[in-house]
Amino acid sequence: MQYTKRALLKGSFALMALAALPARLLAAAWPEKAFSAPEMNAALTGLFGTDVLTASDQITLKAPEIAENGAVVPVSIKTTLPNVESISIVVEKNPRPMVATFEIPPGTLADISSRIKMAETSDVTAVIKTSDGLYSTARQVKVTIGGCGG
Amino acid sequence: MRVNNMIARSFFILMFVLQPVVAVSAEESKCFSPQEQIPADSPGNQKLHFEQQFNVAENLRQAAASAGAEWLKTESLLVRAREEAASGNWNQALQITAKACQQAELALQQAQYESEAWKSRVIK
Amino acid sequence: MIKAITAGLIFLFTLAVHQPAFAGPAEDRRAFVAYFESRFPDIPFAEYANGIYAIDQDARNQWIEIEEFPPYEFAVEQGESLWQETFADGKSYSDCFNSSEADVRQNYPRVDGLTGEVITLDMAINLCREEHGQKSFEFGGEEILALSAFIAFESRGNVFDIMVDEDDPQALAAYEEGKRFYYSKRGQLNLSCADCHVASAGQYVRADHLSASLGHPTHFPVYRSKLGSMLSLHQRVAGCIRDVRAKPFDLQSTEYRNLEYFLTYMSNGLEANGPGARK
Amino acid sequence: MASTIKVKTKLSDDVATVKSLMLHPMETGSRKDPDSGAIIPAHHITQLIFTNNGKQVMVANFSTAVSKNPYFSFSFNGAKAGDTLNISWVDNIGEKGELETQLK
Repeated sequence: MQYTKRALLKGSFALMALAALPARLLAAAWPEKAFSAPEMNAALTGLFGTDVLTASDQITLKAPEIAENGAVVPVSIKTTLPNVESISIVVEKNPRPMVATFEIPPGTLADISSRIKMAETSDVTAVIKTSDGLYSTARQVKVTIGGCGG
Repeated sequence: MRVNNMIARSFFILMFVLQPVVAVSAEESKCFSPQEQIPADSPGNQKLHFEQQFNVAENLRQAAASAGAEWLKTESLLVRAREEAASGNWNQALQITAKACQQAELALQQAQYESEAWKSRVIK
Repeated sequence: MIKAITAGLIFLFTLAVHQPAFAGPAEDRRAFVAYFESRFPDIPFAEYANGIYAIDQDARNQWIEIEEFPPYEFAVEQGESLWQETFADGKSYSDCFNSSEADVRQNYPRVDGLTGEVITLDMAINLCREEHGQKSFEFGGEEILALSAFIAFESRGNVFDIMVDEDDPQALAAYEEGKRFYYSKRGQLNLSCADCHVASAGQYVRADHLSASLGHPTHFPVYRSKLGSMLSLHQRVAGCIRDVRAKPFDLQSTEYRNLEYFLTYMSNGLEANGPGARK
Repeated sequence: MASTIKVKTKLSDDVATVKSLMLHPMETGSRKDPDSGAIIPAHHITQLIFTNNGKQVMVANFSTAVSKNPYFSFSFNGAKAGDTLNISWVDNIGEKGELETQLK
């Protein structure tokens, strides 16, 4: 697939056509409420029904101290907590803090990596949902205005 | 001491000798100073004034371009100056032209200086 | 006495005439490499092929993460299928490059024996197309970037050995022009390539470290995260020119090709390791 | 047409590590077209689903804040050589991508 301007235009027409359909037909379980929330608390409540997190040192969150580029920040999360149901990445200062959430069925390891966008310097929070609650750890990632770069 | 005096004196004389020449060439290709007052009489006069300055700036820009030394915004400044002139904002138009003109002049000086100066920077 | 002076003058004159041979490309390169070796004594020579990641450890870690699965792989894949194109006359790129493996990155740029022009890889791709009746690609466009990414990928590990024939006045002139471009200050900021990437290499420009010039061309084209797309060496140079607030030249202009010739010659001995991933 | 998904898998004992890369613009919906100044509508993957021999092993839900050309990696137990790994994504405007591969 090539993302030329034409493809984008085509995409926006498709969007108009699909706008009439109920959103759940597009992505059944996509947690829209959490993803559209403009604040971290609302984003957490939208996904988990609560924004109460318990800090845990059994979560390893790997992220750079200073992001080379806010558009591509490598993030890895793993945990030794038992009975993990999901892992979520939250960036407090993003316009919409909920970045991604990963459902972990039994047999899948609680160990994921991805690359995310950060609008500005912010805490990155890893939220682990287990069968008995929400656990988290956070670390700050600095996003700077680049010089010339690469 | 005497030698220094001689050099100073000959330099002084040289300046006198050269002055008329410099003045003539500067008349043709000197950039308009943004501080200079613009004649506020008839619009026709202002247009003439602008076109004159614009030509000076554009010629200098082209000279800088052919020396491979044009600066980033000189051309777009001149485009803006034209736009301002088209809507009769002569003061604006002249000020922007003066800025572009100064850029072109400096770019040319830079190129002339660099034609030798780069050699001193080669890692040895 | 007069004879002796004349002889002395002739001797000096001869020296002067032969001066270029003493400060020729080979001598330039030795001095260039020696500069960086004394500037960064802990960085092994081969590491310069990694650009800024030879110098900046925190950035290097992020780069390694990206290299886990670099986005340029899509371009390499696209380039591979483009490489397999058969032209209208039954020929293909292999015929132009004398290689079915596409492992030719390290041979570019080179100077054309007839025209004396510097031929870059991107230019060679288009020359090949034109020769076989195909429409040439737009420089900086998706196809040529994909093809050059594939060729770079297939050439990984091959060592650059760019030739500047000191008996070929055209090659020498192109080299000298590139060198002049490299060391000349330009733009409103009055900076030369060397000001940033020699004298200030490793230092901060706002929040970035400046890369060393040694190794600059080895990893191009690159996937630029900032743009989310591939970028050619000339596009990157144009970015620098703009950053010093000078008007950039056209991609594949004589200016950029000569500069690439000089820069790549300076990086002789380093491995071709493109395509790269950059912030 | 080449797939919009690239995958690399590694088996060690019965643990499969899956690394995947999707070709997708991941438009945030707040970026402007540099030429026209018009806002480029949001266009992003919403869900990325992995199944192994038909069993769901991962569902990843993405917002627009996952980087362009998204990368995602994870591991799961109970895998063996020859298993069929299926990867599929769907985005907010209903476009889809899919890839099937054998674990080895």
